[in-house]
Amino acid sequence: MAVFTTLSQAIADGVRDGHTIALEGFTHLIPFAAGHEIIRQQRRNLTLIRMTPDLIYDQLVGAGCVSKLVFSWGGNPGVGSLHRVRDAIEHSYPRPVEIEEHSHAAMANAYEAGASGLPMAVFRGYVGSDLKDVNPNIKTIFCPFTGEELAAVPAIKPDIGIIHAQKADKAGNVLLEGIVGVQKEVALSSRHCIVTVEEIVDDLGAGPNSCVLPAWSVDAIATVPGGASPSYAQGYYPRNNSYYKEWDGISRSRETFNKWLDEQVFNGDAL
Amino acid sequence: MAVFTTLSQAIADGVRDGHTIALEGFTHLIPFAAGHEIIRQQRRNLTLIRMTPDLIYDQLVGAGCVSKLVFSWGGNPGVGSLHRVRDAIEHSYPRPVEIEEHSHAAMANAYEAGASGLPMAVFRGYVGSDLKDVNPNIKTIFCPFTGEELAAVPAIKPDIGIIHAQKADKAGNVLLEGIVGVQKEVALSSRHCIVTVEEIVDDLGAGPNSCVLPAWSVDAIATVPGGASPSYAQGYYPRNNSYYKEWDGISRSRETFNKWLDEQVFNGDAL
Amino acid sequence: MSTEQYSAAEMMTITAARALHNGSTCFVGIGLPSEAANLARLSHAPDITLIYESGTIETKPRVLPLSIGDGELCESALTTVSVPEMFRYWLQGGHIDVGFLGTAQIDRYANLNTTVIAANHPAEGADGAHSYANPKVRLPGGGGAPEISTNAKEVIVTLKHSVRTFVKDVDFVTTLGFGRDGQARRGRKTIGKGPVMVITDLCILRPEPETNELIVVSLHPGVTREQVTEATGWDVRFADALQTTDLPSQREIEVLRELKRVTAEAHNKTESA
Amino acid sequence: MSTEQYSAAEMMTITAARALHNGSTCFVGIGLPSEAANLARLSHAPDITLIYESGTIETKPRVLPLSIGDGELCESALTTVSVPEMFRYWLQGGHIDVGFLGTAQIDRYANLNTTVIAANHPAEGADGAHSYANPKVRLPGGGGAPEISTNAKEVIVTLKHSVRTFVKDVDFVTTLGFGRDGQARRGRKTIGKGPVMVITDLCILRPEPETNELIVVSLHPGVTREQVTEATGWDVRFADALQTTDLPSQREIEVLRELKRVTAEAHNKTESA
Repeated sequence: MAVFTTLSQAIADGVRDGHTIALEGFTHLIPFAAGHEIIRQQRRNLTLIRMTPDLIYDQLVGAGCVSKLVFSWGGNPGVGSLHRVRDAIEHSYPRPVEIEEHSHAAMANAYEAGASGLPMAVFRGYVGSDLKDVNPNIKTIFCPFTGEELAAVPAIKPDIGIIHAQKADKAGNVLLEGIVGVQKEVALSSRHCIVTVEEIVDDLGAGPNSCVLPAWSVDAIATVPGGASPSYAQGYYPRNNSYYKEWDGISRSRETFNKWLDEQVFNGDAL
Repeated sequence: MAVFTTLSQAIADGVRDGHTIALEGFTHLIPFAAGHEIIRQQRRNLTLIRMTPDLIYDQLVGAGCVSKLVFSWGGNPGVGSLHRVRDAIEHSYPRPVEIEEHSHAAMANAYEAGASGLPMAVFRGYVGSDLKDVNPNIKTIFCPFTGEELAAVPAIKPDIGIIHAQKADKAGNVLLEGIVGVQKEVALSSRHCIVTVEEIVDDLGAGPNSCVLPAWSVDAIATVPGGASPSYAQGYYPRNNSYYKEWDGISRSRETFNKWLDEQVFNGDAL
Repeated sequence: MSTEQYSAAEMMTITAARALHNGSTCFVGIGLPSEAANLARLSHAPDITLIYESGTIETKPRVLPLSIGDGELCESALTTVSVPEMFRYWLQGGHIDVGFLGTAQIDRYANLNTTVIAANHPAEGADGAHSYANPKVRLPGGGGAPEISTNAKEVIVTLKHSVRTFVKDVDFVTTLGFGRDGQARRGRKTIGKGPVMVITDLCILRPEPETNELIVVSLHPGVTREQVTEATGWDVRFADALQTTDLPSQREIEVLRELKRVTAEAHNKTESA
Repeated sequence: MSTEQYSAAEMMTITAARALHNGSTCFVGIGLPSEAANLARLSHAPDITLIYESGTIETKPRVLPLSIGDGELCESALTTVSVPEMFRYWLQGGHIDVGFLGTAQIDRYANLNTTVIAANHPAEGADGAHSYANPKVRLPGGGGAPEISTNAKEVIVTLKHSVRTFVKDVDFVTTLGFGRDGQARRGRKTIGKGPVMVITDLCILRPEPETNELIVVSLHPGVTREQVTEATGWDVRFADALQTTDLPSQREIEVLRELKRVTAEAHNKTESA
């Protein structure tokens, strides 16, 4: 059952060193503020799961919180590389990071399977792809009716799922609108789910088939206006595309990144 | 791509003797008018798939259109038996009807797998149930990661899917709201999809994550106001609960049913 | 309140309602469970979450639904999801505390039969396939029950007590209780606890630890052991600490009758939502 | 229009756009495919359905998205579904006519590599696992491409032509074209046709019937065979009936430049949707 709390308290209560954590949001509603709070609380040896690691995981990896990354597309969308992730993978700076690499379809299906309480996802995937040869978590099963060869991957069931949503009502029911990504699946498959929201409202104003998470399906709710910036929250603020471009410069060298970390996250204005 | 047509034309163009057809609608939005039109066009040897056969399949079976029924709960909800279905199964009147019996979870998963283009659905089901012993289409598979035994059923991929929706816009995009059941899955898994709607509108007025079927995902649209009666169309008319109760009397004997068929469907006011 | 002031059916519904805890999530079967679940919501458990297989989550109907998917269920719900999502994410995904089921037949190991009454069921050596091939009465089928019973954390069953409904071995195991030998859930970590309570118009039964055989743990006021024994198709046993079920309260009776009154009024209109 | 009046990049985008048919459903990759797909929609194919992996269906963005999930994609879409639904129902379900992909590397059998450039790739006997263990350049990874390529009915690829991008054997098969031997799709009835066209800034290539080796079928105006040969990492062949690609029309150039202008304007604002 959802408890209203602060972001700092929610992370302190929920996230432990060594946890497997999914911070999701497919371009939209990326929980940046929660990521920064994890950095501030200096959690270590996290396994981070995310389809598109994006800036938020570049930051967490660069800050040394991460020992393993599970992902399907690692880049700064429309801009270039994730320099901190590459530095960790290629030069073990600031720590070595192990990777487990999938396709989007595999991860989307694995989240779906996690939400469905299944041990694995079955889909028509990885046909002819070498990814099968480098990821032991991709297996083959055969349809007992047609004999067709299909791919299987383990369901994703994070210790902690963290998402950002537009709003919650006072009972703790949460509404997501727009590009909803895999967030419902993260909320339902995680052992413990933390939600940051733009605001608390009296009435969600949701249509009958909207993407609503009942209060009893999430664990902690913290109001963090702007908590998805520099990504966006539809109906609240747009994507800060310029920041995504600037990040390329900030993240390119260890020095500029560490300066950013110190000035913005530990001692500065970053949410 | 959706073509606007009449119900009579849509059935004449789409439905052939021997077809496998799913007319879905989970209590809500049951396409009764389309069922009546199939009866009027005297289609034969149909395999009918539906989670809850309900009055609509009692009528089709009683009219002699059906040779096989795939279902998971066969009754008149809150009232009693489907007398025409029982008469066909127990006494082959008016024709023998073969049955394939599942659970709701199996059929919901099988529709989902059909929409997903998979040959089978995998789920945690039928544990300890004798249904496994009487339905050869229930098989067992094992998770390659955990070893867990899971159930598998073939995906549902009907020749024809028929659903009723609240509205379509002039481009042929269809909106369903409220209890949406398995209708999106039926539309996407069927080789040919017929949709009856309450009305055609300029603007669907749909929220960003509403249940919308794009025009290119359905094949024929016919405007049939009241086409879901005696079930209901949320926002248009309520369920005619009294009719469900009266049906018990109409359907109980062959004579009263055949009279209804003659007077209401072939020569009467039934849509 | 004395036993003359309420019916056995009302006693059953009220007792079943009491079994549901405030704050829990309950997957509700139609008929008796639906009546009891809504009574619970309108009396001691205002924050119970009722979920129907039609996809309606946290629904608060004003009148009892006739079907599993009446408009009232959706209109009064927090949100409504597709039926595949309901079965995959919400039930199989592990979010249901209690599955609340009715049944046509139940046996001593709480297995449920809603598929077929056999024409010539052998006294011993129950065989579902035999019954299926030799039907006397065709029942509606499994519906949601087979997976509600295994994917909900626990299950409560409610039905009227009679030798026709309480049989030693069900003719067909539509829905797993504890299996033909009472041990079918043992060691299966991915399924729920199964039936924890059976509530009838005569008594409350619970599975005995270890054997999982249903034993009577509480008699409703005014009901005798003999009545229960006569209405049960096996040599039913009674708990050492046999209780008497609490009488219905004035408020419970009032809320239930008002619910049934508005329901009857709504459903007897020519057209009703 | 003469060849001086447009750039090679514009020629590529316009040619790629022309490959998309009005009325088709197109699953759009970010970058070059997105630019070309939107140009198609704004020029000859107003009724093309553009679908992005973020879940946006039938989207009509006014400016080109920087990411796969810009707000503009959702706001201008017919509807937006979850990412699992997008991959399961819409892509794997068989509703995509054309998957439109970019890539970092492509080989003669149209296999795509967006995973890793090997530090010391053996000349023959390509082995993805070897490359993966010996990276020179780490690329972003597969994203949607591996399943777009097999679950869409057919695939169109667009990328700039160079010896770095057009290699005999990709270092890693992230996404199946026709496999290491050109025959990997043979007899597989449940997957799509695969790449039917590759459009570069120099030419158009198509898989040769039977062998599935990419051959040049059309040279862009002003481009020579030698230029293509020099920019291709294998001994590329030319179709007998080699064509010259149609020049861009005035309107195509105008629409493309206007699209890029409003896009640049939007993305250079400090904050943009």
